[in-house]
Amino acid sequence: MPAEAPAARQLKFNEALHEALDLALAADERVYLLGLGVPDPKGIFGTTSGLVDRFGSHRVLDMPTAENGMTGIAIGSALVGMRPVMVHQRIDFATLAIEQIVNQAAKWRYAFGGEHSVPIVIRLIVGRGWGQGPQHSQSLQSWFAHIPGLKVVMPVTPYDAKGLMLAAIEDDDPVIFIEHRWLHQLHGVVPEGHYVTPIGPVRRLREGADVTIAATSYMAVEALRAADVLARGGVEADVLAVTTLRPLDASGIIDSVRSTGRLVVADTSWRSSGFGAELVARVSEEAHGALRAAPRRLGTVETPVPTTPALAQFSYPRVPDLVRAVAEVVETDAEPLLALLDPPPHHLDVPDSTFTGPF
Amino acid sequence: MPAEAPAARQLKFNEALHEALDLALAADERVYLLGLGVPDPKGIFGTTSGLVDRFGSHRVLDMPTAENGMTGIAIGSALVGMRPVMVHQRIDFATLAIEQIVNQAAKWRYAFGGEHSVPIVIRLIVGRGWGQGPQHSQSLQSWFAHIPGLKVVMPVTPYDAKGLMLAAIEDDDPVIFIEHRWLHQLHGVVPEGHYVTPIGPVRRLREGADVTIAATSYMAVEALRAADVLARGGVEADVLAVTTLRPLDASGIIDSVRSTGRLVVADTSWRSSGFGAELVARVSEEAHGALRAAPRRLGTVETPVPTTPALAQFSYPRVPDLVRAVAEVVETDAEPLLALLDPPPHHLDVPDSTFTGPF
Amino acid sequence: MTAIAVSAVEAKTMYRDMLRIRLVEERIADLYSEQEMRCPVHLCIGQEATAVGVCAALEPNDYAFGSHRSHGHYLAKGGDLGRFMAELYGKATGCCRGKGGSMHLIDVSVGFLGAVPIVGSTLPIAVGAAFGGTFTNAPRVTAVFFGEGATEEGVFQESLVFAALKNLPVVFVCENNLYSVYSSLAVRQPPDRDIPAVAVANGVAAARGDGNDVEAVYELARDAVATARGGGGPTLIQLDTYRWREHCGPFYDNDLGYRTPEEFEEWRTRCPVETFKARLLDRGDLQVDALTSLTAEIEAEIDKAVRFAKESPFPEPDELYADVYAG
Amino acid sequence: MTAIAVSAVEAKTMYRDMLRIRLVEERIADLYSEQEMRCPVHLCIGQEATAVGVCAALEPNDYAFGSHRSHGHYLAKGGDLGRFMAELYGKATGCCRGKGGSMHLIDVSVGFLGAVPIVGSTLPIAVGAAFGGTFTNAPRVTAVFFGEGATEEGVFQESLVFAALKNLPVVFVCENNLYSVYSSLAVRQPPDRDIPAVAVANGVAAARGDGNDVEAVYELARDAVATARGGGGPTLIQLDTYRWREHCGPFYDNDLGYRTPEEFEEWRTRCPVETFKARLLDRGDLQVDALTSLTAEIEAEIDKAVRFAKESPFPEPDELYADVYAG
Ligand SMILES: Cc1ncc(C[n+]2csc(CCOP(=O)(O)OP(=O)(O)O)c2C)c(N)n1
Ligand SMILES: Cc1ncc(C[n+]2csc(CCOP(=O)(O)OP(=O)(O)O)c2C)c(N)n1
Ligand SMILES: [Mg+2]
Ligand SMILES: [Mg+2]
Repeated sequence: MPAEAPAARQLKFNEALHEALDLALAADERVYLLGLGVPDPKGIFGTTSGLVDRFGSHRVLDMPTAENGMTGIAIGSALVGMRPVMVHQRIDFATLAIEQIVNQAAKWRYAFGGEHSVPIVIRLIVGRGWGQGPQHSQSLQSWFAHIPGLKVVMPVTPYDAKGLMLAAIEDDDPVIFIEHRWLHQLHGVVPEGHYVTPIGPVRRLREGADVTIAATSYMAVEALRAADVLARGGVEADVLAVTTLRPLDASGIIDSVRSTGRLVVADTSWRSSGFGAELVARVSEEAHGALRAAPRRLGTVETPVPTTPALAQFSYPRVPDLVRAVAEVVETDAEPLLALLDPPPHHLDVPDSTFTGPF
Repeated sequence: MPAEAPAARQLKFNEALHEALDLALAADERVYLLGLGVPDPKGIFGTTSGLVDRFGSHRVLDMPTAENGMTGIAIGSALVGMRPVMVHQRIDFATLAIEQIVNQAAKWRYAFGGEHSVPIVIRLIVGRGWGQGPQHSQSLQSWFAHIPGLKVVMPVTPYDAKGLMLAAIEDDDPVIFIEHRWLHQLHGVVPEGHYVTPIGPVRRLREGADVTIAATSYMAVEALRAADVLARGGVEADVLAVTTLRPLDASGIIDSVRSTGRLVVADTSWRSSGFGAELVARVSEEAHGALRAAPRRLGTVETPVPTTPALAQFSYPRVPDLVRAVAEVVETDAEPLLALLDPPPHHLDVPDSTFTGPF
Repeated sequence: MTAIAVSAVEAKTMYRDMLRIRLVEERIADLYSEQEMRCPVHLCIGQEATAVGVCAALEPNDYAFGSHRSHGHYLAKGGDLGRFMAELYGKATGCCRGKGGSMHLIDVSVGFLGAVPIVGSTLPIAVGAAFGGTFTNAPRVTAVFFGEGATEEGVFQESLVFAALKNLPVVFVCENNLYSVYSSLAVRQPPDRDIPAVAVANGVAAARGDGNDVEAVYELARDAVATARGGGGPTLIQLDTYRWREHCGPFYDNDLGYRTPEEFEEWRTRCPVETFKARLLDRGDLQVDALTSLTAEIEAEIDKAVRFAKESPFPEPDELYADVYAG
Repeated sequence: MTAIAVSAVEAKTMYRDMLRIRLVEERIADLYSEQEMRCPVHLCIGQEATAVGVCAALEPNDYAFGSHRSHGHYLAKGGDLGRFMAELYGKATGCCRGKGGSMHLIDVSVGFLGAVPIVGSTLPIAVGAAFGGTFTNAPRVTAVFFGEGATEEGVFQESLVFAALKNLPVVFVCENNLYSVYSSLAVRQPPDRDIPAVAVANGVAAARGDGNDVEAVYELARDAVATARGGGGPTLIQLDTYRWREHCGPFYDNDLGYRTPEEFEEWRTRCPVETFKARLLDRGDLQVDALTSLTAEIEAEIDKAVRFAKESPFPEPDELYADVYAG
């Protein structure tokens, strides 16, 4: 991680992505952006706003609603030297494009003995809240993380949003870049100009000696909130964001567990056969001896996410759930820790009160 | 499991499936079969042969090469009371149908507050060997096992092929029924007439006190072979076939691990973010204290499966790999156990010597 | 095509149904800022004629399927208004018990079998419902509503081909409102693409009409439904129309600049509700003095539905776990 | 369409190329039972004219993509025969270093950018290669070969629409051999489906011709290629033809009964290689006494390729891990 600028500039996550895309388009004429709404006035939650004016509609492109075909088209263009950055406003829409992503993009290089690589970035956005409901809220990272030939990243901080986007675009392999809708508005320090966050290592967001919390995407934000409370209660959490899911470099987690002896994993998707299982399994295989308590896994409740906030509020693990899980693995009473919590916001279906729907 | 018939009748796995389909078609006029080649002369590896003559082409149907649309069509027919049994000759082709399977079939009942269920069976066949190559050999059970609303089964024995098929057809929910191409020719006892294997519990294939081997699909066959050798070396393996992957009833595995203290998991797919991770994670969470050694996970090598047998032979875990893994978890020397192995067959890209290609 | 044969009563009903949809949508728009309907809404203001004209041609036990923009389809098919409103408010009394929201609507009792927000996905499901019907003795007609954007999905062709192959009683209703979100047809489809011709080339009969003229819609639909019911197979009808409000949400969005004020104004003068009202008044099928009470009646019905929705309880927490599986 | 203008030299080359493909495929059939080519093979015997006629119209640095049945396409585009044979034998010297087998063929040096066995999947990839070309100053023509079965996949329409939308230099080559595996067109497509009309309705020009007449194919392809190269956009050509051997594997499969002996015999009399030979002899473009040496020359080339394949080493075990990622 390069040293931060002295007068640390703050950007939102979506602004950081915008800056990365802007830099990449300016630096490399092979880069182009593709997706439903990319050049439209809303600009993919602000991440592509105005880029069409700067780079033209041949490089900042809308497309037909034809996810599978358009993915193939992006792949084909990559075979002849382009570097497409494609986006789907919900991961759920990309279920139409699985054939091209998983059979073609992921395997092209291998199947053809290394003749061609497929340098494509596919941005997939995870929806949450405000009645996204069953078909606009999935978080299918475990699927992509299962497939050799794909790289899968899920940035947490604005810093990494920019750094990993630049790394993904410069990478010669297909990179699945998963963004959580609730991260887009969060602030963080983002240096100006070009830098990359290497695809690979986990990112330590907070240091602590008592318990390892390994989390993906928005759950890392919740983990930081939980860690604050835990610290006030005397429990120091080592908060690790797993920002590269494939190829997974678990060494950071394993090292942490070797020192804390305790593990809580928090993922943005369902537990069963989810990415959290991989983290628990890796630690269990490689650091069984170091684990002083059974590890715990948090994820969304094992149902489709309902639309009504009255139920959806229970779908997602929150700070209290993390606190409880940590209490369990550090073998302490959860109640005093939970007593330290601020009262929850009235509405749990929005990231913050500035969010007033509809999307 | 009902008592076996006294003069135990043997059938092949594909014959057992055929019998189940035949019985279901005869018993319930809402059942129909759908898929590329279902009524053709090869009859989906013999599993549907001749059924068109008995039940007519309106109930034993071919279809256009349009996997996504045809899945939607099957779903729509289920909404109005039919019970389609769809088949894709390779799981890889079903990647085109993920949208309908995962967004629609899996969520219809929930999203609409229980108004309708979607009683559909989707058979997916896993290819292996004889140059199936990168796009005809995937085994994506972990994807489906991740999705609430789906049930996922992978029978191992002919007995369960029939019993689980009948259970799946009679089930009111969408069931993903995954068949391994290398199981189709294996024999086993299959009672005549109607019976079901309940969706849920793991199936104990062999009892043993020293180590738990939990395996899916064809890997359970390899596990039995390994267990034979291990027994000759004095290591008794408890071999459990995980035939229902979702909803996962891990109690059988956990009970076994509580008594053996050792776990080896073997799955037909890649390890990373695979179904094996779920098994290890579940045991680790629920029986951490019982585990006397780090668990081990076997799966296919983390590459697409190459076509040439010269390389594909190394893609899959085999008996020696299982023996080595068991030796590790029971903390014994592998060499004496490996010495007990028969020499491997000359060709490792076919299930047995009767298999002469091309598919 | 036979001559228009809509009785005064039928015409008045169609007018009423359109007005009702309009007023419901406007009420939603008014109430949305209260932030109690916490789900995305895709209003169909400006497009009422398509839903009403098509559903008028269907029998009550015929089937219909919708998409993300299906308030009108649901209501025109006879879906319960109270349960609809309650669904938007996320209540236990909603048509999906709160689990679906605006983007998942269903009323099985009137044959409205479902609307879902993945573009194009009800196309094959509708064809499948029609196909399922062929196994019984009582095949019904199935209509499926979708936007012109949905015709870009490959599953559109897949659905056409199978419907034609099996000669199924399906009416494909393509509402061409020129936009997919903020994207004009020009950036999505080649200028010479002709959706009815795509249908015909794939084996499905097709026609095109003015989607803002409810009688024209009715006529096309009636013929298509008659063909389907008579064993003549599927038909696609393309209905040209226009969405007035923003793609998703309660407001106008002409300030965004993705469409011109002229275009918008032109379509607004072609308001399906107002133009039909004028025609009916002209014909004498409707009397001016009946209008106030008609509106009042509908507003009262909407008041009641909103009250029902607001007063209904939220689902109990353990409902979260219900209905993932049937068993 | 302009008159046929194939010189005697060109004609002889096309004949030679067809004969070469035929003899290669027959050799594979002969050798397959040795069980050393351990991968599925989909032979194109009977369909040689489509590959040769189209590729004759392409420049060497134009692009082509194929499918599961692409031995002919690869060879007609100029793909290396030795590396092809070695690929079927799973050898390190194969065009995919053994990792692809018969169903994955590539020879980038002659613009054959790839064939894959998922039906329809190279359609959009080919369109994408053409699209990628528009970013540079040297756009090339891209041809993509696919069966009539592939036109049932939704991605077919998606590919047409984008090619038309961006006016891309693509030639869609649909080889209609009447069957998909053992399934006749009748169980897959409605009788009045018209594939060229589907293309046209989606904005792509189209034509149809005799896929067993290499000159007819050449002519259609030449016009399509010229249109594409001249900025006139994409064309689909449907070529009617017939597969002689089993869907997958070396044998005949008429015993299975999924097609009639009469149909088979009729198509066999329309052998693309034999009929063209007769025509050339007739015209005097080819001399009878040249035939034996032509065949001998090709057989010698094939002998050499087979020898190369058989003698080549298998890839080293650690090749298993190579090329999953570029970096
Ligand atoms: C498969 C898929 N892709 C993208 C979207 C995002 N989306 C929601 S509505 C919509 C517009 C579709 O346009 P059209 O079918 O014309 O319907 P309209 O909104 O105009 O009524 C889009 C692209 C989606 N819901 N599903
Ligand atoms: C998506 C997908 N579905 C099914 C298959 C199985 N399959 C392999 S070849 C083939 C036949 C396709 O027919 P067509 O496109 O006409 O090509 P032909 O074999 O006649 O040359 C099928 C269905 C596949 N490979 N991919
Ligand atoms: Mg539209
Ligand atoms: Mg064919």
